[in-house]
Amino acid sequence: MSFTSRRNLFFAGVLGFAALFLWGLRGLPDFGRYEGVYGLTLNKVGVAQTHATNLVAAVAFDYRGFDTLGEEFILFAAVVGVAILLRAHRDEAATDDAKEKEDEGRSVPHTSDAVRVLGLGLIGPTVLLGLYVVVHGHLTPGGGFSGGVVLATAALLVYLAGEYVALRRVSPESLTELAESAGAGSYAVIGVFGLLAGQAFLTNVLPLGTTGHLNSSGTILLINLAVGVEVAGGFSFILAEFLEQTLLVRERV
Amino acid sequence: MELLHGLVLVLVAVGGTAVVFTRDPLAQSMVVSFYGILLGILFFVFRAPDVALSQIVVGAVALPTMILLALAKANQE
Amino acid sequence: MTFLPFAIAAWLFAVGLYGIVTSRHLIHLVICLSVVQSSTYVLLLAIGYRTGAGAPIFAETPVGAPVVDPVVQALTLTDSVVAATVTALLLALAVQVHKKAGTFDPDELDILQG
Amino acid sequence: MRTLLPLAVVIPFLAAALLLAAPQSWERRGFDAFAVAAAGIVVVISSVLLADSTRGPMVYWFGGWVPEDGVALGLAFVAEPIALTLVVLAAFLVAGSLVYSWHFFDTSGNLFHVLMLVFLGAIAGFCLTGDLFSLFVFFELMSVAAFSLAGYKVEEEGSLQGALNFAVTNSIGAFLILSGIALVYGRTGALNLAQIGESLAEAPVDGLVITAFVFLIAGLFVKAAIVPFHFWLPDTYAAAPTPVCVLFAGIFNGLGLYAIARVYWTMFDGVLGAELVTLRAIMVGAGAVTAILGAFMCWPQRHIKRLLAFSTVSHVGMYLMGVGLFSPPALAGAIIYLMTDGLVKGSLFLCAGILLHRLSSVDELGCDGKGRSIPYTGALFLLGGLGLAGLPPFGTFVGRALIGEEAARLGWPWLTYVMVAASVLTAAPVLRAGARVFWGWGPGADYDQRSEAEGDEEEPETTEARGTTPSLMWLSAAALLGASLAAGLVPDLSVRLEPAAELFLDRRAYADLVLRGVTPDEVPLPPGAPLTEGAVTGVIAALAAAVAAGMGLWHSKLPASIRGGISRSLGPAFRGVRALHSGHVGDYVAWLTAGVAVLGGLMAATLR
Repeated sequence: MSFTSRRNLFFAGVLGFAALFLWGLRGLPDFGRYEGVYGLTLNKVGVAQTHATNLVAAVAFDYRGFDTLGEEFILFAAVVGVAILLRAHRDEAATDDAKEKEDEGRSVPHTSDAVRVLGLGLIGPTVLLGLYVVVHGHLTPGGGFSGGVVLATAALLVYLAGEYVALRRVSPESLTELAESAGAGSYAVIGVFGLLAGQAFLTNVLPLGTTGHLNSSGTILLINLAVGVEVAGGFSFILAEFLEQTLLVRERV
Repeated sequence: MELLHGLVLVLVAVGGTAVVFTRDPLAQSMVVSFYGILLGILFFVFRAPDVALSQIVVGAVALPTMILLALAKANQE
Repeated sequence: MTFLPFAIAAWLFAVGLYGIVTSRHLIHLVICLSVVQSSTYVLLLAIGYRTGAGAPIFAETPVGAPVVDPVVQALTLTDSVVAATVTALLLALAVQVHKKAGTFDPDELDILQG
Repeated sequence: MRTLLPLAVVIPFLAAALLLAAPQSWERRGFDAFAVAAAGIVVVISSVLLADSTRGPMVYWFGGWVPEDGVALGLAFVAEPIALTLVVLAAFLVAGSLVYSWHFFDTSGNLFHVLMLVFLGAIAGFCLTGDLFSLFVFFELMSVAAFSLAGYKVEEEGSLQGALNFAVTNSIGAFLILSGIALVYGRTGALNLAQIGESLAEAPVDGLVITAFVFLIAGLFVKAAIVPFHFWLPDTYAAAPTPVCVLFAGIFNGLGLYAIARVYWTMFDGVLGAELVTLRAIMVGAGAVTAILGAFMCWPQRHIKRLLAFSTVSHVGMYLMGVGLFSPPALAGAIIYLMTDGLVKGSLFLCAGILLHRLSSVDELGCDGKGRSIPYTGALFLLGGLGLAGLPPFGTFVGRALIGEEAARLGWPWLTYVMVAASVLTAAPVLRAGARVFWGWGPGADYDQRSEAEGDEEEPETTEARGTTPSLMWLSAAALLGASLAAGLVPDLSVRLEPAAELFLDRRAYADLVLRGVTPDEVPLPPGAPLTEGAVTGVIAALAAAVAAGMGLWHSKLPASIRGGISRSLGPAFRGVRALHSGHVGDYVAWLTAGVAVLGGLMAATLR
């Protein structure tokens, strides 16, 4: 189809689509007046049942923990997909000029000293922040998902500081890959705890501890850690793979 | 419905539109980062600090970075 | 006015689709896809919002105080992070297509006709 | 028994995680054996569960969160025969394609196996879940694993573009589903299917219900590849690695339709049930259009995998007719058809893979007569073509006959003709290609003057010596075909699934089971009736397909008047429809948007 006919088809379609969508949205309760029974019930019983003060974490990692396991594996599959696409690419390029192989010969983009110092200085606090966000996920906003990404940005900072070779040393692919599979795998293993205790899969069988304390909420805390490991591993793996791509090109120019 | 809600919502709508109409991907990666922050603010005023936090780290940092890296590859070929 | 958040979710969905349909650059297209996705988050969180209620975090809020719906937040929280990796997958695909076809323009990718 | 249920998902997941962590120094055979073993375990588990579920369905609450006062706090798996049948089929196909890929090319070590296992786990979760959002999560997971698998051949431009079109359209489908879920959650405050159904049934139909229904259906139509949401499918399947095609054509699309049936019968039957006749017309209409258009597109294809891809589109349309008749025998027929036809198509894809292995091409004209050296593969391929036509005792004829009989009972006897026509039109080009490639029949060159580049030399997928066919390759093709034949020989196959289908369609019994733990009354197995008419139809269809294939082969021998008439009357239509399949992702998304609008318009006009 030509650009114009495609756009015209789309305009005709999207008018109907928007009308339908808006018609459907009008059936929702007014903004701010929501009284869904699921959420209201959990608001009442959630903290008492799970000993987690962050109810969102309780929902994500306990009540609906199996969903989140599925989400974890979406991340897992996407990262494996990126690996397939970009790794093969790199192998190909590496054979193109077999001479300048491997890390050492790879030129590192020049970075100014100020950026280097800033980047290096930020690494420590970023790692700490990431860890803090991960381990307090059952108490306050955060948790393995956002904390994991923060940890992955620490790896990015290493690169920004111009220390790409260092990045390879700090998080070589095998390690990030291992973190990824360990994170996803241990989530499933935590679920098996329930089976071993003669209960349903993903039952929170560990001692729940005192609400509000760091060591509380049983498996929610552990799952948060597993998710943190997987997300950090997955994101740094993706970033490293993309970096590898650009570096390869740079070196060939 | 507070005024703050309306304001942030309109900003998000404008931001999303700007992302779409920024046809150059390099510029778009900057706009999308800004859009990520706007969404984070919106989620914060929607009383969803968890989502806001992850939206900001993902939308404003991780996603634009990935776009830049993908483009870096293309531009240099 | 109480309809505004929902209308904006619909707008984001539609405008993102427009971007995809008219896109001349695969990376631009992938980013437009993430705009469509953000529409679903705005919609879910807007649905779960309750006027005057707090966040569903009981670290300081006493149990029993009115809070917004925690379920939509749990759904969005996990999905938003995971979706970023799916976007990375799409970007990697786009980069590979570019490498093989030498272009990011969908109009010039024509080997799959008929 | 109870404990086995989550394991159908957890075992492939854990196996995938372990495989990824396994050192690359492992022998390649280690990965192969490990993955096949994991898939085999799922075959066993799901078969045991299936046998058990025929004695009564079972509900499993993750985390031990049983519902309180009819409010589900956690997530449930619902084990009933139809879902478990699909899990068994998926596990069998995954195991089969992993065996086939024993000799498959090897660029990334274990990653292929990892994704196949994740894909299997996702299918199991998708089939078994009783929760709307989980359905979405496992839909996404299945799709993401599928995008990666589709783009696995990174050296091929077609494969990459196909994967990209696939990923973009299916992601939009997922967002439609998620928006639909949001609407439903806004109305009902529930995510459990049974609970949503009870809540929706309390109020009359309105815009929200219709929009949510349309969004969910449209999203699932994208996955199932119903016209006009189907454009991504041929692009993807024509270029995806062969073992992956087996899964795609064998089960992936069918699952979209399964989910439509699930979603309708648990959630919407209470509120939309009064308008069932209208809904039936819309669904069957969409199915018929898909069946005909897909079949129409088969004929001009010379790339054999693309030909098989379009036949998949056509057959999905036929499954949709079965699902869309909204009655137990038709649903049972659809499931039987989906299984037996999926097995045949899987086998055909594997034969195409062998062709690619031996001849480095799957171009019908380019391979003219070159397949004479592999007669066994040829025999399998041609038999598969007859299976597509529904020749007894292939199980395909049973599924088609059940759907046809039920349609006639509901006042649509013409549906049988549509299905037979589509079967003939999809089987004929397969037979034509098979006879030309494996037997060298027909004059090759003047058949078609178009010198298209499509289907020329392709990257082989295998690393072994090209002069022989590894026995595991054609054995797995034979196993799939044999399974489809054997299914047709199961006594009273036509009624076996009927009690399960009755249960599947009973919204109240489902809600009682899930929310209140009430086990439904057992539905007795109805007496089996011979499908004589369906068998005769199957023979006629196979004959017609053979005749049509002959006409395709010796096209030039036909009288000029007939040839001219055909090309004048059908030529422009062929060209027009082919031109729509442009490979342009923007086009596809424009069609998708228009499709949602049309579907929404139809439903809004009739269901209100």
